[in-house]
Amino acid sequence: MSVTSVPSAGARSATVPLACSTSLPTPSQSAAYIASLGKPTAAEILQDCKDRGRVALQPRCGVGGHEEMKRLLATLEEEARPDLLTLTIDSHTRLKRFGEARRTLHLRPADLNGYPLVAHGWQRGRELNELIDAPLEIRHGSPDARLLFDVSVASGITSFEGGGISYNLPYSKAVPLAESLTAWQDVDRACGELAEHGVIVDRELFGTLTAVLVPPSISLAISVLEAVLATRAGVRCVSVAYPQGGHLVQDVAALRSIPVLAERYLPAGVKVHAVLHEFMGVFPRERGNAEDLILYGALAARLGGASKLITKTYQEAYGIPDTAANVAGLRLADRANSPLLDFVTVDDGRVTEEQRWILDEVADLVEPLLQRPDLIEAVVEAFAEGRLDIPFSASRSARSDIIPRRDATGAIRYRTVGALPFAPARLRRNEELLHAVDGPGEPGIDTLMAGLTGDIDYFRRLFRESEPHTGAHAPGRSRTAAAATPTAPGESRN
Amino acid sequence: MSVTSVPSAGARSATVPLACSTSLPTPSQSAAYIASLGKPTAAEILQDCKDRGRVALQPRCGVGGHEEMKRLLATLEEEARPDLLTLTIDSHTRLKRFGEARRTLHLRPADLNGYPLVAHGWQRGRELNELIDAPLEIRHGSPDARLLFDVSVASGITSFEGGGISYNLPYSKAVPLAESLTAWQDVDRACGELAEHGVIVDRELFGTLTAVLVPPSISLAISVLEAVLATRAGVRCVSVAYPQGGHLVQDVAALRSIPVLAERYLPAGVKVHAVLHEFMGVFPRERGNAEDLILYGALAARLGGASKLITKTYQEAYGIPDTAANVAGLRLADRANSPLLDFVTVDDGRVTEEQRWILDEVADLVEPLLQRPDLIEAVVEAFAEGRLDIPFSASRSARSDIIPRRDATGAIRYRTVGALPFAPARLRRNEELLHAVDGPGEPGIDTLMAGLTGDIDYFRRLFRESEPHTGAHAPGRSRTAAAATPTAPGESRN
Amino acid sequence: MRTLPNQHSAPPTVVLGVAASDSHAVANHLIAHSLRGLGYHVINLGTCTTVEEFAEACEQYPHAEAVVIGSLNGHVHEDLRGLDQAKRSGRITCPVVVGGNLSVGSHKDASAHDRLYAAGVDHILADAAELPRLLDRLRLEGRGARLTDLAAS
Amino acid sequence: MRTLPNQHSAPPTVVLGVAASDSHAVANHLIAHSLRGLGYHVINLGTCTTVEEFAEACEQYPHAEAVVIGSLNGHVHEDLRGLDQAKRSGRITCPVVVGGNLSVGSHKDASAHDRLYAAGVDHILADAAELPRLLDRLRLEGRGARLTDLAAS
Ligand code: B12
Ligand code: B12
Repeated sequence: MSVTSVPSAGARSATVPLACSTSLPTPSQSAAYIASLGKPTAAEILQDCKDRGRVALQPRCGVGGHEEMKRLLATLEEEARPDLLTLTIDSHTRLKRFGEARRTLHLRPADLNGYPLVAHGWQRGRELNELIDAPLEIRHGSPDARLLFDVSVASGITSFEGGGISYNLPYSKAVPLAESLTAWQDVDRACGELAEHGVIVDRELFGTLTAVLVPPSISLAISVLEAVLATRAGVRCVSVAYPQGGHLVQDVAALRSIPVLAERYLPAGVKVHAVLHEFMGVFPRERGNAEDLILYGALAARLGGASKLITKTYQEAYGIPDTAANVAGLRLADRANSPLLDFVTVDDGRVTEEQRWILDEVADLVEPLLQRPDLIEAVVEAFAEGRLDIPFSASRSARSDIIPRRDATGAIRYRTVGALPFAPARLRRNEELLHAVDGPGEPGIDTLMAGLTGDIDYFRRLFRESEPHTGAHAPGRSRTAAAATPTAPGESRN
Repeated sequence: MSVTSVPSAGARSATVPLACSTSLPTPSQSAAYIASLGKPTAAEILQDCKDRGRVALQPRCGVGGHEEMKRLLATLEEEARPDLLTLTIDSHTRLKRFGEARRTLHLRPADLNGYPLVAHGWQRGRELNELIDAPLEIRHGSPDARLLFDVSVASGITSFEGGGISYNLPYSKAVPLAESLTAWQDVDRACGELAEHGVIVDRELFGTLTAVLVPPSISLAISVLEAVLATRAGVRCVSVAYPQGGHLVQDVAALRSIPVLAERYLPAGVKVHAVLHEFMGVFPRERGNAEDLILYGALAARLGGASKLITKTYQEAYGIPDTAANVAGLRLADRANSPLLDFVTVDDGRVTEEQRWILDEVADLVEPLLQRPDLIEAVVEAFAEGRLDIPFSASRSARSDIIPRRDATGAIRYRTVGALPFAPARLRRNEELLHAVDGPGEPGIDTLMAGLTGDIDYFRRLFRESEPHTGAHAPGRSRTAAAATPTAPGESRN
Repeated sequence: MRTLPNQHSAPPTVVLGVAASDSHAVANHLIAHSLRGLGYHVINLGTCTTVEEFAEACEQYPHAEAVVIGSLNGHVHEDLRGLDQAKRSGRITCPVVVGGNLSVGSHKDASAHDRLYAAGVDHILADAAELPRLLDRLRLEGRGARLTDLAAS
Repeated sequence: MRTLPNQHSAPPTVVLGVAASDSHAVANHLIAHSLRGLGYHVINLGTCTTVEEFAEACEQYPHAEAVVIGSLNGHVHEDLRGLDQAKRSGRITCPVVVGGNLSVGSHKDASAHDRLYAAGVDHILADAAELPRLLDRLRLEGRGARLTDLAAS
C-alpha cells in the first residue's frame, strides 16, 4: 500500500501537483526495483556493522540542486566511504511547503538547506540511489511525511527517519500530535507492507528531539513509545537514535540501555539498533575544539556499542558544512573504529549505576501508557497533561515545563520535572545531584537563566571559547593553554 | 666559539666554499640576534608545554627550494599551528656532500629530500626563522654536523637534533664512531658557550636510531650516554627522543622512564624532555589505517607524559608528504591533547612492571661505561665488542648482532642479545616472552626471517593490508571488516 | 538586572517569533524569557511563524515597538517573502528586527544582509544579547519621531 | 625454499648496495639475507655506496651477475650520476638493477623510471621479492648471450 493513496491523505496531497503522486510506482514495483539494485539495504549494513563491532558512519548531507546533490554524494562516498549516506531534506519540504521548496529550487537552489526530494521527484531519487554504493536514508523532520515516504520508497531508499512525536515536537508549531501520530502510523504500516514484499525498511526514531539538554530518559521514553507504535504497525527494523549529551558515562549508559529497553518493551524478532548523534547542541566554533568533540562523540558511540553514528563537522557552529568539512568529519569519527583503541574503556561500574537510573526513569514514563488500549490517545493525553514533556519544544503540543540542568560532573538532570510521573527516589536523586550546582531549593529566575545558558554553552565554555576577549580567533597553542584543565565551567557552578 | 673555527675542522671544511664559513656571525652576535627576534626558544616552548600538560607538536618538513620552504613553513603554521617547526635537511648535506646538494638545488630543487641549509646559507635561514612564530629545530642525520650547526645558530635556530652515536650508526656507513663522537662534542661545547651568552639550545638526541624494531632499552641507553656526554660538554637542555614501537604499555613505560633516567644519570639543573616519534617503522598504506596509527601514537605521547611529539602523515608509506597531508597529520595528533580525553588511561600496573625491566636493562648497558674515565673511548670500545649494539645498522661501527622480535603481545624483545651485558634475569625474561612466539631455542634462519619480516610489517598485517589479494585499494568499509579484531598477526606467531 | 527606564507606564510590547519554515526554538525561548525579565510584554508567536501571522499580531497589538524575528535554518529570505508588501500596505508599521543564522552554508558574506534589507528588514543583529540595547535605541528614536510628528502637526 | 638450479657449480655472485646518499639499511639487510639463503654469493657494500665503489666491486668480481642497488630516500638520480659513464668505460658490464623509492614525494609518476633508464639502469623493480625471479631471467639471458658469443667466435 502506498501511503499517499490512502483516503485520509486526500486533503493533504491536494497541495501537490497530481502528476507527481499518480505516477508513483506501486510498493511491489518499488520492492522489485530495490531488489534489482543489487545493493545492500540500510538494515543489512547496520546488522553487518553490529555483528562486526564496527560503528557504521553516516553524514548529514543535503543541498538543493540535483547536480550539486549528485556531486556531494559521489564525493563523500569517494573520499570518506561512509557506511550509509543521507538525503537531508530542506525545511520547506518538511513542512509540506512544497511550493516554497519548488520556488527556491528554481530561483536559487543554494538557498535551500536540504534536498527537496518531492520537488525533484522519485526518478531523480533513483538516480541518486544508483550513483552510490552505500544505502541512503532520508533524514528530514516532517510531522506528516507520507508523501515524502512514498517518493523515497519509489526512489528505492531503504531507511527513513522520524516518528509521530519526535518529528512533530521539535519540528513544527501547530500540528496536533494526534495528526502526526496518525500520519506516521500510515508510514509504519507501509513499512509493514513492504516487508511482505521482502523489503525491510530501517525506521529510525529521532530520539534527539530538541537536541539541547535533552535528558536521556525523555529521549529514550519517547523512542520506546514510537518503537512500540511502529512495530505494532508492522515495522521490523528500528534504529533508536540518542543525542550525545556530552557526559561520557551518561551517554554510554543511555546507549547501552537501548538493547535492554528493546528486550523489555518490543516484540521479539524486531531488529533494534542503537544510534548516536554526535553532539547536537551548541558546538564549539574553533576547528580544533569542534574536532575534539567529534572524536569524543565517536568514542562514546564505540563504548556504548552503537550500531551507527551520525557525524558532525567542524563547521557545525557556522552553517551547513561544505563537502570537505563533511569528509573530514567522517574521517575523524572513523578513527574511533580503530582496532588500536581496544585499550580505551569507560568506568563500567559508573555506567551500570547510571543505566539503572535511566531505565527506572523510562519505566516511570512509559509503563503507565503502554498499558492503555489506545497508545496514540494515551500519548496525546500525556503530553497535554505534562506526564510526557520535552524541553524547548518548538510545538504547542508539549508544555516544556521540564527544565534540564547539568550537574557538577556535566551530566544532564532535571531541575524541574513538571508533571512527569517520576517515583520519589528518582526525584530525590535529581535534587541531590543538582544541589551541588545551584544550592538547595528552586533557584531564582536570573540564576536559573544564567545557569541554563551556561549549560547550553557547555562545550564552548569548557574550551574557554566564550570568555570575553579570549582568542576565538587564536586557535592552536593559545586555546589549548586555556583549556588544559577539562573541568566543567566554573562560572555556571557555585 | 664557533665549531667550524676549531682547528680539527679544517680538513673537512675544505670541501665548502670559504665565503660561506668565513662570513658567519660570531656566537655572541648570533646570541644577540636570537634575543632580538623576540620569539620564544624551543626550550621555552617545551618547558611551557610540559608545565601545562600539553604535548607539543612538531612536524617533519623540508623541501629543496627556498621559496618552497617558506611556503611550506608558512602554510603549516597558518593551518595547523604546530608548537615547533622543523627544517629537515636533505641527505646530501647530512653526509657533507655539499656539492651534490648544491647541484641538485640548482638543477632540480624538488629532487632534494630536505632543505640544504648550508647551500642556502644562514641569511636565508634567518629569513625562514623570521617568517614564523614557532621556534625552529634542525632535524638531519649528520655524523659530523659542525658546519651545519654553525649555520643553524647563525640563523637563530634554537634546537638542534643529533648525537655522536645516534646520528652516525643509522645515517652513514664508514664514519668511525670516535670521529662522530668528537664532532658532536664540539657541537655540545658550542651549546655550552651559547648558554653563557644567554641562549639555551635544545639538544635533541635521536633515540629513534634505525627506527625499525628498536628495543626500548637500546634506544634509552644510547640516549643516556649521549646525554651524559652532552651535559658534560655544557648542554643545559636535552630532549630524549624515543620511537613509538607500537605496543602501548611498552611505549608509555619507555617514555615514563626518561625522567627517571635523567634523575639517575644526569646532573641536576639540566632540563630534560621526553619526546615521542610517531611510529617510525613500516607504515600502513591506506589512509585510514595510517591515521589510526597516528592517533595511537599521539595518545601514547599523552599517556607517557611526553613534552613533544614528532608527527607523521598518512602519506608516510609513499614518500615525503605534501603540505596538506602534513597539516592533516598535525591536526589529527592534536586531538590527543583534547581536554575531553582525561578518561583515557593505561594499565598503570603493567606500565610500572615494564618500566622496571627497561630501567634494569638500561642500567646493565650503561653503568659499566659511565664508570670509565673516558666515556667516548668506552663507547667506541663497547660497540666494537658488541656490548653496545643496534639492529639493522647502516654503519660498520655497529655489529647488528642483536636481533629484535615482537612477543605475543606485540612488544619488542630481544631474540638474540649478541654480546649485550644483560644480567641473567633479563635474558630469562626475554627468552620466556619470545618462547610463545617461536617455540623454545633458536629458530631456524627461515623461521627467523619470516618472523622478522612479519614483525617489521606489524601494522600492515594488523590492518590486513599485506594479505595477498586483500583490498589495499578498497579503503573504508572493507578494510575495517578485515581489521575488526586487533590481534597481532597470527601468521608470524605459532 | 537591566530594567526599562519607565517601569510605571504600561510595559512596552514586542512581537517575537521564528521564521515560517524554521522550528529552532531554543533561542526563541531564551529571548522571550530575557525580554520578559527586562519588563517587556512579549507576544511570542514561537517557531514556524509566517509573515501573515506577524502582520496579524501587529494589527492586534498596534503599540508593539518592534517585530523581532529569529531565523537559524538559512531560509529567512524565502520565509520573509511578503514582508515588504505587509509593510507597504501598512499592516506592519513598527521596525522589523532580524537575527540568527541568515543564509545557508558555512561561508558567510554580506549579501545575505543586503537581501534582507531590500526585503523590508530594518535591523539585523548577530547576537540576541544586543537586542535590549537596540530596542532602547528604537524607543528613543520612536519617541523622537513621535515628538517630531507632534511638532509638525 | 627456492634454490638455484645449478648448486654444484660456483655460486652466482651479485654486488649489492644502497645508493650514495642513502643510509636506509633494513631492506638491504633483508635482501642480503634472503639472496644468501637462496645460494647467492652476495657482495654487500651496504648503505651510502657511491658509483665508484660499485664499479670497483665489479672490477674485483668480474663474474658478478648483477649490480643490485637500493634507494629509498628519493636521491637515486643524483646518487647514480656517473653510472652511465662507468658502464660506457667498461667498468660495470653486468646488468644494473634498482629498486626502492625512486623519487622524492608522495605522488609518483613514470618520469622517475625514464630518467633512471636514461642514466644507465637496466631494470627497475618495485618489490625486493621480485629480485630472485629477475636474477634467474638475467642468468638465462646471459647464458644465451654467451652461447651466441661462442657460436660467433
Ligand atoms: C539544536 C539545533 C537543532 C535542533 C533544534 C531543536 C529546536 N526545535 O529548537 C534540531 C535538531 C531539531 C535542529 C533541526 C534543524 N536544524 Co539545527 N541546529 C541546532 C544547533 C546545534 C544549535 C541551535 C541552538 O539551539 N542554539 C542555542 C541558541 C541559544 O543559540 P542560537 O540558536 O545560535 O542563537 C544565537 C544566535 O544565533 C542569535 N539569535 C538566534 N535567534 C535570534 C533572533 C534574534 C532576533 C536575534 C537578534 C538573534 C538571534 O542569538 C543567539 C544567542 O547568541 C545549531 C548549530 C550550532 N549552533 O551549534 C544547528 C543549526 C542552526 N541547524 C541547522 C539546520 C539547517 C537545521 C535543519 C534545517 C536541518 C538541516 N537541514 O540540516 C533543521 C530545522 C528544520 C526546520 N524546519 O527548521 C543549521 C543552519 C544552517 C545554515 N544556516 O546554514 C545549523 C547551523 C547546523 C548546521 N551547521 O548545519 N537543529
Ligand atoms: C625506517 C626508516 C628510516 C630510518 C632508517 C634506518 C636505517 N638506517 O635503515 C631512519 C629513521 C634513519 C630514516 C632516515 C631517513 N629517511 Co626514512 N624511512 C624509514 C621508513 C619508515 C621505513 C623504511 C624501512 O626500513 N622499511 C622496511 C623495508 C623492509 O621496506 P622498504 O625499505 O620499503 O623496502 C621495500 C621496497 O622499497 C623495496 N626495496 C627496497 N630496497 C630495494 C632494493 C632493491 C634492489 C629492490 C629491487 C627493491 C627494494 O622492496 C622492499 C620490500 O618490499 C620509511 C617509510 C615507510 N616505508 O614506512 C621512511 C622513508 C623511506 N624515509 C624517507 C626519508 C626521506 C628519510 C631521510 C632522508 C630523512 C628525511 N629527509 O625525511 C632519512 C635518510 C637519510 C639518508 N642519508 O638517507 C622517505 C623517503 C621519501 C621519498 N622517497 O620521497 C620515507 C618514505 C619516509 C617519508 N614518507 O618521508 N628513515
